[in-house]
Amino acid sequence: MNTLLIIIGAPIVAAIVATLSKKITAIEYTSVSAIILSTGATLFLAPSVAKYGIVVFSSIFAVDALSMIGMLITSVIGLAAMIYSVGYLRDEVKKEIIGHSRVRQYFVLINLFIAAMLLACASSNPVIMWLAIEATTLSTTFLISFYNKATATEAAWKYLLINSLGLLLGFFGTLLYLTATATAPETFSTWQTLVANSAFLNPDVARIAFVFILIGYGTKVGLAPMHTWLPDAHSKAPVPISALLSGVLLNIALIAVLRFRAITDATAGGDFTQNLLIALGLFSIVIAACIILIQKNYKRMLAYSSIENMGILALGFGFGGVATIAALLHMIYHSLAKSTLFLSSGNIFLTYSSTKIAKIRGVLTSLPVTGVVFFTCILAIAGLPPFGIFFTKLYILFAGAGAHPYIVATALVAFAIVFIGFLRHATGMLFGEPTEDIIPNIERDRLLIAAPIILMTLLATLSVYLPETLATLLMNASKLI
Amino acid sequence: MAEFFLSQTGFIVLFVIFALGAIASMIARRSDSDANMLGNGFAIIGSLWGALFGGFALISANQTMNFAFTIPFSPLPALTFSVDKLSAFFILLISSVAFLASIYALDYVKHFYKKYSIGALGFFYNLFIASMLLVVTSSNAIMFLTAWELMSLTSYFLVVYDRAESKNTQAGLQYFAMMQIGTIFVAAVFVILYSFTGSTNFSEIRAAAANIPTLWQGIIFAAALLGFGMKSGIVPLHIWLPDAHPAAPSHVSALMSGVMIKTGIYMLMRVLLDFFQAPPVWWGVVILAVGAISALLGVLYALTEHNIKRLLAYHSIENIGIILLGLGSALVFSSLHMPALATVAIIASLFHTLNHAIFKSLLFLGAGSVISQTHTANIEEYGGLARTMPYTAFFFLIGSMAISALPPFNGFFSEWLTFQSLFAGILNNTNGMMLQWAFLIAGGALALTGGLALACFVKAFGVTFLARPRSTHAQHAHESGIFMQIGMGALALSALLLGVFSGAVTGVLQSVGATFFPISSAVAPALSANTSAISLQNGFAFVSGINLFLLMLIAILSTVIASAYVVYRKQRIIEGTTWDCGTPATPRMELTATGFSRTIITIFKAVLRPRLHISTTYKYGESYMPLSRSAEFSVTDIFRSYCYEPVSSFALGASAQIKKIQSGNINAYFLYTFIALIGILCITTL
Amino acid sequence: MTSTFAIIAQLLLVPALSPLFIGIIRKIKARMQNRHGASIFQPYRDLNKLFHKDEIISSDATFIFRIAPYMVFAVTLVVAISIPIITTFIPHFGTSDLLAVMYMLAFGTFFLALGGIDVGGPFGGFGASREMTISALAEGGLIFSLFAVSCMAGTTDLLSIPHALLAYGSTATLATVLAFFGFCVALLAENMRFPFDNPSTHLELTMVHEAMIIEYSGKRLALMEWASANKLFIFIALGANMFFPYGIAASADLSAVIISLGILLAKALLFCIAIAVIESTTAKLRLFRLPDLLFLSFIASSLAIIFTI
Amino acid sequence: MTLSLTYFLISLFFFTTISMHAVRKNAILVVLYAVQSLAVVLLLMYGAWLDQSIILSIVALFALLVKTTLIPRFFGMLISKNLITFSSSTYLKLPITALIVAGLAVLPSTHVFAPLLAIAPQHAHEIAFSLGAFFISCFMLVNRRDGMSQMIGLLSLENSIVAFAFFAGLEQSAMLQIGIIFDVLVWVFIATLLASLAYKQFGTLDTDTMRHLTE
Repeated sequence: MNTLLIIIGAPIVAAIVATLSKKITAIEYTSVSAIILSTGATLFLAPSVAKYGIVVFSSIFAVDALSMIGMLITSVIGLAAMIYSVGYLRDEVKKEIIGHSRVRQYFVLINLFIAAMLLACASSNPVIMWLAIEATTLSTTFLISFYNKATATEAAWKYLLINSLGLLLGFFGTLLYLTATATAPETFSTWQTLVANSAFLNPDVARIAFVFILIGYGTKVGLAPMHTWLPDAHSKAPVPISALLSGVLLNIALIAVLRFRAITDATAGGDFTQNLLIALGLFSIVIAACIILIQKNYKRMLAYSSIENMGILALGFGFGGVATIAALLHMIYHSLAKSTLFLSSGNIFLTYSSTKIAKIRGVLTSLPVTGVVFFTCILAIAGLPPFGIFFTKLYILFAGAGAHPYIVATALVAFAIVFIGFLRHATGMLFGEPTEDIIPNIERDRLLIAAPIILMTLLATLSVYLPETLATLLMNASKLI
Repeated sequence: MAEFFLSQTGFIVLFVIFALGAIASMIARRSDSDANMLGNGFAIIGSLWGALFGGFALISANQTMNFAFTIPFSPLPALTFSVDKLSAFFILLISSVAFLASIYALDYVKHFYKKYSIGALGFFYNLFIASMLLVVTSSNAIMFLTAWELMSLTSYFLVVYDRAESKNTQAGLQYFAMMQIGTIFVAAVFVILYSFTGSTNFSEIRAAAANIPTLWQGIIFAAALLGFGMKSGIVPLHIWLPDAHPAAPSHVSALMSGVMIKTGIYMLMRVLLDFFQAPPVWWGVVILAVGAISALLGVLYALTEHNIKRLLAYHSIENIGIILLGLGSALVFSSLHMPALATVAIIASLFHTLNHAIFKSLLFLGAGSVISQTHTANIEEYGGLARTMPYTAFFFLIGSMAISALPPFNGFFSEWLTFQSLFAGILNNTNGMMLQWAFLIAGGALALTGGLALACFVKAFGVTFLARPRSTHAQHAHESGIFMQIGMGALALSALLLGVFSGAVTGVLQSVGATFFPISSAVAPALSANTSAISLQNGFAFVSGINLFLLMLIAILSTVIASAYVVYRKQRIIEGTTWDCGTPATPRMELTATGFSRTIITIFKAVLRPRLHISTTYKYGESYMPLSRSAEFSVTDIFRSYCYEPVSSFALGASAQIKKIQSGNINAYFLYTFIALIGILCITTL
Repeated sequence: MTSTFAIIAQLLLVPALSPLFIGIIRKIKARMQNRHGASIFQPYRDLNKLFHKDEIISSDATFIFRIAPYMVFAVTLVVAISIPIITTFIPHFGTSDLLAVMYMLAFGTFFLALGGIDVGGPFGGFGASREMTISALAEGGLIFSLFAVSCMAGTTDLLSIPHALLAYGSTATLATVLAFFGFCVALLAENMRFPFDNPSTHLELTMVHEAMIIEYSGKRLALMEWASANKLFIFIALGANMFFPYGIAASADLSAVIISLGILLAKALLFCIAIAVIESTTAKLRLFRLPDLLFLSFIASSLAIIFTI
Repeated sequence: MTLSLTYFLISLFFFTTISMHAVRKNAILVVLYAVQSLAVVLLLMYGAWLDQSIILSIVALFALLVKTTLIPRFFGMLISKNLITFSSSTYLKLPITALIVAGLAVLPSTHVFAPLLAIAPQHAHEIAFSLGAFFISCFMLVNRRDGMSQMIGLLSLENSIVAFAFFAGLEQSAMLQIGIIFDVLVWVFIATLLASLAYKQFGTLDTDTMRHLTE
């Protein structure tokens, strides 16, 4: 229990400190050390989860392999985003774009956000998880409207309302699942008891419930056609928040869907959820691919890429079998690559003060390190070796080829379109000569360089080698889905 | 010795050398000359190692060598490799060209010093060579796709290396985008194979491929042709090639044009001939048609070019066409159960692959040598370089003769074999008129191609190296460095030796062909080769490289000696000016490349659709007293304007329609969710 | 021993006789134009004179200009011992393949054109351009017309074709006629005769072959002229022996060889008359009409192949 | 008696939900929401009385406090501070809206939702009513362009879920219920804050003006 308390408690403490303290430096240090502590504790917890399959802390908190993967992603990317936030906000304050009170507000909310995500992973009760995910929505609303511009408010409004609708649908679905354990209302239902009691669940109810879950949590995941909030929110939020939204939050919502899927499959058979996941996954991939091709804003381009990758994950989990492990791996790789991209795009934004692709020229010249990192991750996320996304995509496609040849063919075409879109925009941004009116020497700030490089190195390493603990976790997690 | 190279260690060392080269040049990136020495040095050692490896594997008694490596807990695919005779041939091909190109590069990259990172060049260059070697040795689908993509990736970075010009980055974009479209089909090939055979392992695919339903076999064929053809640059999938190859540094162009596009051919052979033992006849006919069209259009577009590297790139398309003519014949013969003839055809194809690699690299290196001196790729600005750069000129001349299939150079012998396999197809009337017509048309296309290629290289060599310089750069050119000369000279010598000893070479290639068509003792081999000659079908045709060479040499020497010493030797040679009709001859009076090929372009105007744009400026307003008049004669690739542009504008238009989903109206967004919910509920309970 | 003799005979015969045919054609043309005309031995005298003259070489020219004549001339010699002229009983060096011969001739054309470009004058350039255009388009017809007879003979070895054809009999006359038509067109094109080129003109607008060698003088000009005479003779011999192989010596027997030589001379004379008649009665075609003729030759040859197989 | 009380409350709930579609004045909308919440809270109290559970009555009282007092106050402040008396127009005209609402009201009775009605067969009608209210609330989000109406639509959606859970017997433990109610409170707080921010920047809560992000 203590470990979990450190993991989730540390960011909450940091949030409280940020509320009370007046010194920005103190807030920065507390926040960073809290997330370091939390990450350390998560890493410490990982081997035992890998060893025992599940570590139960109380009636409502238990960490199994799937939760552990979610928590690892959250804490590692949370760490990088927090380090980057410090540098990023210092720069924004220096430019007098924001004041000190907003910095404090930022750190309060980001810590709460991270804590909520960790909580969502660690809770074994569906309703608590729902509350935690709801808390992520509430904590990020004002982070999205952080810049206080009309468009930012618009994005936040859409984010709040659409996600609330989605989460209410998801809540309705969750309630329907609880019919399985409705005989004993006073005990807390956990994922484990729900799967065990799935025989009591009426298959027809389970199907309806899963549709509500898929549409509801699918909104949060960003599956088309419920994805509409996602590009708006990602493009308007400060980049560390975009990185967390894209790299972590979407995955956690997806993990929720997968939990319910396991219950549904146990009673209603696998075909139903499989077809739904494949259909929505493919639709997301196609929609995102087409829009990426003609995107004009690089942050929105990255956001659509998240939609595409969530589609790939849905496709992979839909195909099942080998594709499940591949999809889990893809989740990790995508989180790392996408966060790196958002963080490095932050440097581009700080230098060029614009998110329009057309206004960015010569990044390789003006920001050599960022440019290389950005380009590398663009290629990684577009699915080129030696980065893992290439392999996971291939494994997913190969696994699905026998049963769903046309879906695989469509996905292949969509991947090529995404790639062309990415490369087209990257070519425009990276090459050539930079314009005159840029702010130079952004890269002198080590914090702004370190975070993306750490994540990219991690991505590259995990692409060729998986630590044994992680490999075991992946194997165990794939059995839970 | 041979065992050591062919051991697992020998195989891994090969890649370790390139990896070290990549890392070392990256580490040494602060010093340009160190990075150059390390990057190219390791590439030289590595490719020498590869050449030895390939050579030993080619002559080794082992038909197939398998290598497998395991990394625990890795998301990587199974690292299984297999080197059979075909792979060995391609390893040798890649390594030898890479070896000479790297030697050349030692001097060539000097003109990038202080402009771009030499470390990055060395990094990608080493990885590029290594990835090509991986492509031809991988023995499972995922590993192969990985290598295939790595090859595209590394070559992309080499294409955009000279990134200051947006032309190059655009060429890189187009290249990489088209490669990725090609990858759709390549992946489709293996995905389909996997779904029917249940394996990604080549040997298991091979064992089970015959059971795939005919329809899906056809789809695999189409996908393979599109996917691998995209890499090879067959018409109409070629438009990336004339843009990308010129953009890369010349030693890389040499590798791309000489070797990289051949990996597509390698895979076509692997999939069509190796996986499917008895392909349907129509596959071969389609390949023949594609080959004929590529060869003809390739050379026609080459004639229209006056950028030397684009010209050479179009010739690569032409030569890929010729290689495909051999491959197509092999497929047809194979499906007609004529292993002897199929062997001849595949040898023709392989031999031309080898030869094209040699002379095309030579020509690109020569072009690079010229460009490094004149700083332009426009041949209209060259002229008279044979005087200032005699070695380059001489080597380029040999390359031109080899690519024009003039005896006794290597190009002739592979073209001869290709002709002979087409002839065999024409003569063989077991499968009806249609097939004979196909071979006949292919033969006609090849004959026409040969003639046009000759014309094109008269233009390329003549306008570049002969007569007066047309620009100051050309006037002040100097002979390039010693390493560049060594690189070119060795390739030129290879072009000659491969021709002279074509008999021996085809003998070795026969062992490669035997992997596809194991000829039983009952069937007499159609080709008997010894060191001195190639002989086909019991004397149907017979050609001897060494005799051709010796007779021509003797004839030339005796003509020279006779006319110089025997006939009469007291004449003087006076140097004078060219007959100028009274006006001093200037560079403006010389033949231009455009002028040279205009006749041919006009003859083929139905295909090439040239445009002549004349603009006149007048002294006093309108239509009196013209001040100056300029004419622009241009040819654009019809596939670009009638095929690619409509498709891309359609894709962009369709995407713009789809983007309207993101209307900005939150009520619409609620509606999407609501409809998705109700819709799915209704559909799933129906 | 006899075969060595045959080789030397052929090797000497080609350069020795080739100027004669040029002289004969010129003589016939002159007669048809109601002129007296020079002696049929005039070309020999021209060559002799050129060999003794000084040379002027353009200061713009590179080494290509200097070596081209030797190359052009030498390949005709190699071709001379690779094809049956008076006898088929010469050793098979492996150079007598149909394609080998065609590409050796192309080798000569290549250097001829380069030599034309090398001096940097406007004439040489456009001459080379036209020459390469015509020969590129003629190549298909040429190869296919000879391949048509190869089909009948069952070999592409030119030395073996005549006998195989004689054994084959005359069942494929239509095919032979078609192929022969194709070959004749190619012959006229490759040797720059009417209607492709006027060998006796020096008018800027029309000349092709003469434009390329316009800067040559002295010894090198002599080699160039001689080489083109050789080439014409080689083509005539090919036409005579490949399509109408009657009378060619089947062995190195001296009497047979002499008879064969007589028959060859007779057949060659017919060719010369035909060429001269064509040159006297037709007009030179416009450059852009030539492709039609050449494609016709290609189609005729292809048809011949189709009829044969 | 028991049947008629719950039936009455759910009918009241259902009709307030429908009437929200007809109302143009924001204040009345808030009142309707309060009435709707009251119906739900009464249901909860009735449930607590049936179970004789004190803790459930506390939950119900907390719900009463939040949903009928605090939330309407928040909205009242929003209305008075920004002077938004009337909500902006709807996309569909009233007759068509009525038609669709009617369609959505019968939707739960189709075979699609039969398994849900079968969860508690004795309350099938009530479940159908709450499901109908659920869809009608969803439709409010689709049809109304006004930020205020959208917030109330979402809250009404939440109320219908609570009603559904009550009839289907899926009530959660008291702790979780309090958590959910607290969550609703925080949500309303944040939403009204954001709404006034939006009003400041856009000068209206008409979401039709929020159409800048269209790429």
